[in-house]
Amino acid sequence: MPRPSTALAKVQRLSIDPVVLFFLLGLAAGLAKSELRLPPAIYDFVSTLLLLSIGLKGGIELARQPVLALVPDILALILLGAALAFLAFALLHYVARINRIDSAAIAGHYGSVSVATFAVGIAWLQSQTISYEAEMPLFLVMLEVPAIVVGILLARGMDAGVRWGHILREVLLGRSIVLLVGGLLIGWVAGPDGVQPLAPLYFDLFKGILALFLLEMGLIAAAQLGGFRQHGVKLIAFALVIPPIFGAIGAFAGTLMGLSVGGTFLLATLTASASYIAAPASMRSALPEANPALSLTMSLALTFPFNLLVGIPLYQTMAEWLHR
Amino acid sequence: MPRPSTALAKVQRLSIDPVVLFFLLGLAAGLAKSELRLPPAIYDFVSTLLLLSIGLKGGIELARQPVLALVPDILALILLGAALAFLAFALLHYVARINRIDSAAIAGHYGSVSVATFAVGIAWLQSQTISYEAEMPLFLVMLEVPAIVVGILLARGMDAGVRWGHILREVLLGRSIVLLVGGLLIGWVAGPDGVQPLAPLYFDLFKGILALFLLEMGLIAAAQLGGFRQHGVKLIAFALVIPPIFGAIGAFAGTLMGLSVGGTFLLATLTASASYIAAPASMRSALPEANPALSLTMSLALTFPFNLLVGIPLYQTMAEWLHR
Amino acid sequence: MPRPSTALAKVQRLSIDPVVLFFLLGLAAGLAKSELRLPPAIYDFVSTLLLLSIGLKGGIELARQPVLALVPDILALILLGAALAFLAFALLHYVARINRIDSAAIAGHYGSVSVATFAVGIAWLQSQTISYEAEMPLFLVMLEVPAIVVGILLARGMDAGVRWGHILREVLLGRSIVLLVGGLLIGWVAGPDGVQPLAPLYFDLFKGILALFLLEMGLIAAAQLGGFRQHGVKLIAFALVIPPIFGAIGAFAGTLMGLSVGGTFLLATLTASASYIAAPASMRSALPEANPALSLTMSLALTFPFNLLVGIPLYQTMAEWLHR
Amino acid sequence: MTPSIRKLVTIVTEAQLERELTRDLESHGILGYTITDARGRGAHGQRASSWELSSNIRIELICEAAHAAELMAYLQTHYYQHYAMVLYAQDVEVLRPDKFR
Amino acid sequence: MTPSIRKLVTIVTEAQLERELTRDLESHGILGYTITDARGRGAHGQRASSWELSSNIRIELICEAAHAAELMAYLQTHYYQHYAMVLYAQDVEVLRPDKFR
Amino acid sequence: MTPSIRKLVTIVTEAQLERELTRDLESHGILGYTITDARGRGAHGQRASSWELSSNIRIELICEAAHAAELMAYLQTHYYQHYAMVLYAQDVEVLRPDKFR
Ligand SMILES: Nc1ncnc2c1ncn2[C@@H]1O[C@H](COP(=O)(O)O)[C@@H](O)[C@H]1O
Ligand SMILES: Nc1ncnc2c1ncn2[C@@H]1O[C@H](COP(=O)(O)O)[C@@H](O)[C@H]1O
Ligand SMILES: Nc1ncnc2c1ncn2[C@@H]1O[C@H](COP(=O)(O)O)[C@@H](O)[C@H]1O
Ligand code: NA
Ligand code: NA
Ligand code: NA
Repeated sequence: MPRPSTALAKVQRLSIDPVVLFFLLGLAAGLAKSELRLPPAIYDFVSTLLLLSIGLKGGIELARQPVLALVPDILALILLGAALAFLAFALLHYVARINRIDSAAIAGHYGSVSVATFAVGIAWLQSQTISYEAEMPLFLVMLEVPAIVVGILLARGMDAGVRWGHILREVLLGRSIVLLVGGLLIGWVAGPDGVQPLAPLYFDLFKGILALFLLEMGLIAAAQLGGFRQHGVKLIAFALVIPPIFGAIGAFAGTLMGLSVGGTFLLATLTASASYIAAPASMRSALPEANPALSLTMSLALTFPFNLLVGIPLYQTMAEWLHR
Repeated sequence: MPRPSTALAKVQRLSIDPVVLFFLLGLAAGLAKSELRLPPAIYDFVSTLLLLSIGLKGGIELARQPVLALVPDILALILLGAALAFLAFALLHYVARINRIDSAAIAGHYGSVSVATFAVGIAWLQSQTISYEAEMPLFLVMLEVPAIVVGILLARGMDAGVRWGHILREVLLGRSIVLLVGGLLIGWVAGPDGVQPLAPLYFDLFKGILALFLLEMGLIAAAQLGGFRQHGVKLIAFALVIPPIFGAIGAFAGTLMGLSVGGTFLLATLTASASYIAAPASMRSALPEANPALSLTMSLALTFPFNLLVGIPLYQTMAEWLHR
Repeated sequence: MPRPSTALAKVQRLSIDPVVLFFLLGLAAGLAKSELRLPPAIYDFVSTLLLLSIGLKGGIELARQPVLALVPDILALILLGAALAFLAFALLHYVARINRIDSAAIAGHYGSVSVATFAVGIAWLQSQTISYEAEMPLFLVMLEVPAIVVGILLARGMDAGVRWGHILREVLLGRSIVLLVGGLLIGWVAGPDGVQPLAPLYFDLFKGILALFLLEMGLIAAAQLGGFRQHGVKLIAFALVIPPIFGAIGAFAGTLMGLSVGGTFLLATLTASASYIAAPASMRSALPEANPALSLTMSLALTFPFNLLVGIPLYQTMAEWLHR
Repeated sequence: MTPSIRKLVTIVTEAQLERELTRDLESHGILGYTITDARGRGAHGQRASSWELSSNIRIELICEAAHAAELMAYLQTHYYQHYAMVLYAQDVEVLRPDKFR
Repeated sequence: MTPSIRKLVTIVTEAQLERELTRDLESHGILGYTITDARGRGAHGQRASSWELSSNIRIELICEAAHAAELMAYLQTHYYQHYAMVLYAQDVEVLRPDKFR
Repeated sequence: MTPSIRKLVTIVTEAQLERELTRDLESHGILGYTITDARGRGAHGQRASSWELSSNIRIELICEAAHAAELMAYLQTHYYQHYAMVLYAQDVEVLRPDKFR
């Protein structure tokens, strides 16, 4: 393990990962009201490639190991996701005194995870050639759903009016989970050799595509930043303070689960991230009276950039420290 | 030549080509009514790349040989396409007793060919490193048109009202033929060295792009499957029985024409496939009273998956058997 | 330096660069009224990749050298762009007797530059493995703006009504400059090693993506050719005679500035090219009474193809001749 | 062929409501509608990104006036309060009135 | 500047008819129209895929009432029976009536 | 809930005017509008390429009749002469008239 000062040096050297610079370019262009705007079809194309890439990569690794052995980890992650949502709710509702519905909706976002942050975490590990557990993409899927369910439960209680079947169906059949799980299954069935001919598109281009995706995320985040004025200082603080806390919890959980440094780092990155696709869509249909601008601005315009710029190097330091 | 049992083993091992798994993913997502939907622009982008790839690949090979020598083969293929359309019509109208107009329209689809099936056939050969004749993409173009003309003739007779000039113009200037023939010509003029710098996009990414395309085809096929109820059992049977028959005819013709195993296999794959781009568009404007749902459901939702899952390994066995 | 006859031989051998063939394919398809049409999202995707590629490539080279040393060159280029606009205006207004407003608008287009022509120039050098100065993409940006300002000045004089702040903001925050300069900055900050993982998308695919872009440019140019009838012979002549003249001026300037053969060639290619993105957009908002069909048809449907087919080999000969 | 009069109802709302809303329309007996992608601005701010969560759709449907009134009342009750939505109706002339109920 | 009244005709139909239909419009003397891409549902089922063969376009054109009636009759005769098509007309106020014949 | 009447103004114009035009709308107190991408043909020829400089947008906005008249007059003065633009207005029934001023 490198000594803290070395780790710090590494942080400074690496924190200018070029994919993050694309995010900053998008953010700057958006804030400067540049005419730059990428059409929705490009967003769909690029995110489809990323989700399939992550899924395939995980799948071909899963093909190398017994999958049943993962069941305990998966159960642990479901509990972790739910627990993080409860914790977020408690902080928002009882400490920050935000109303119940908005607290519950935001808690669902922060207990859930962001695929884009995960992708940047993977790119980060790749550029340092640090390896990580094959099952991480599967873990991502497992962490995505429970917090959303907890968020809705916290708002509605056991209210008979909640169409659980409908809501779960929408989440599980949403674009991102279908592509991630589809990629996982294909990679798993086809195995490393079968996926080999697909590598030029799905693996070699990964970082370039991620850069383009982050450019778009920067533009989208800039558009969300307009919503700031309506936010109290409390919510802004929450969006910046929660990531390191949840990241530490994730790093701790990863170490307990026996993950490697790379896996621990990725789990921390996941827990520290906030959903901006699955959670908003579900909350919008299950808790329409929650204010979507609050949670979107927080997760996209604050937590996401925070994780990119500050969080990711920090979670690596945490993971390395815990694995000393 | 491998013994039948070896061929069978190969079939089982290979029939899980990952690109086919992408088709199944799209089909499953579509049938499960997942929110996954790829915007039209992605379909256009991906199919443009595929068509140009196939054309370029053929073109650089054509550059290596005297083109005039192909004239007899081309004439033979024009006859073959027309003959298959007549045969399909006879089966549909006289055996299955489908009305004249619909029989003629469907016959036009089945005498013509599907580029996507051809692309999967090429990927299939590539993964076994079996070579094939350079002129196959040219043959594809030659097989595309005659059956459409025969289909219209069978419906309309020598009716003066048919705007032949207009119809032929629309087919020949359709997206797919322009891109295929354009790619062929560019590859032919530029030659292997000239096309070399384009290889990373058009050749290395070929299978990855094909996978994405098949994901979309799966979604589209799932949407077509809704049309099933209006189909008689007769048409469903036709869509599943014709491919192996036409495939066998194609394999036989390829062997007579002196093609290699790879070329024979590709010709069988072509004859066994049914058009779902050029033919539907032409029939829609020349025979508007034909029911487009019939032929589209048959070619897209039945024949296409049949060929991907069952046909392609079968046609390879046929080709190998005929070349013993 | 090769003797003229050798240079000519080289011209003939190379002038069938396959990317140019894609332009001709698009042009032919458009003129034949083919159904081929690429959706706007593809145009945006492909041009985004190209602009980022050019920017990144320049940026990583800039990272290797002191940037301050470029200040004199940059000032020289600003003067050059302005001077070319004045010269074009003089020819159009006083020689060809075109009205003041249209002369000024067209002068703005021809003093400014075309990124697509520049990209073809880069591809042209790559295929001959001729190197060029890293700062060329920066020079491109510097040449883009001054002529537009001069064009507006020539039409409006020092009229208080011109919203200069607004116009400059629109040009500088336009899509193409944001992506080019953004790419430059990212490449500069990240350096060659940082950009390395992005190479498969932004560098290896460059020529393939350029081919696709030129296919679209061909389709767009074909659509513009319809505007021909309204043009006098004078404007057509101008569109074909100016490029070699301005190219010679650029080659001369490049040689004076001490650029290499490759850099001189690229500067000639830039000065010979006419803007069809930044200039039309700016002229449309600053000089709405100028006829946009005139300048667009000239720059897109005449000057652009002229440069691709005739100009580029010619400017190379000029650059080589001047560097004897 | 004298044209008959029907109501054209236009709904501009959040793109992510598409599936739910079309199911609702169908369960209200609306058998035909046309959807286009849109962007815009309104009380809920700018809705114009490359991103489904903040883009709009525009749904048009033609039906009988009474049916339209009922549908608009339903949409207003169920969606207005919590979603970005604009709703308006017009008379249009159609040639085959039986097609639009 | 009192506005004049013209007819706005809207056609929703199969995307692949675009070329043929615009040629038809032009040969009927229609010199202006606006097209948007659309998807939808109607008597011919769901038309909403990423695929030209099952997607729609929406054409709008403004012209004089008599011209509109003639055009609608023509479209009905030539396309209604075999193609997915919906057609309706409305009065609109325009400022430069001479632009819309 | 008896519906009130407001004006629906539709503007079809060059895509590159989007930013300028929406700024203009906002400075005229128009707080809501809907934009779709379009292509078309008119006095300025075919505007239908994959290219922003020759494609169109279609802007719809609902407001009070007086406001609409004033806006249309402004647009006509400022844009008609030099830009491809078509403008028309219709009455529409809305449920929450206070939303559309
Ligand atoms: N006055 C208006 N005229 C036309 N479209 C509007 C108007 N107000 C709102 N819209 C559209 O309806 C969407 C939702 O409106 P709102 O609920 O007011 O945010 C906006 O994003 C616009 O696309
Ligand atoms: N009642 C309706 N209101 C609005 N649009 C309709 C209606 N019925 C059909 N359409 C549109 O017109 C297209 C063709 O309709 P149809 O011929 O009924 O299948 C559909 O795909 C819809 O986009
Ligand atoms: N009569 C019309 N009906 C509907 N749209 C039109 C009409 N005339 C023009 N347009 C649209 O308005 C745009 C600009 O029109 P123009 O200024 O006449 O070139 C065209 O590109 C069309 O999209
Ligand atoms: Na989280
Ligand atoms: Na066939
Ligand atoms: Na120039």
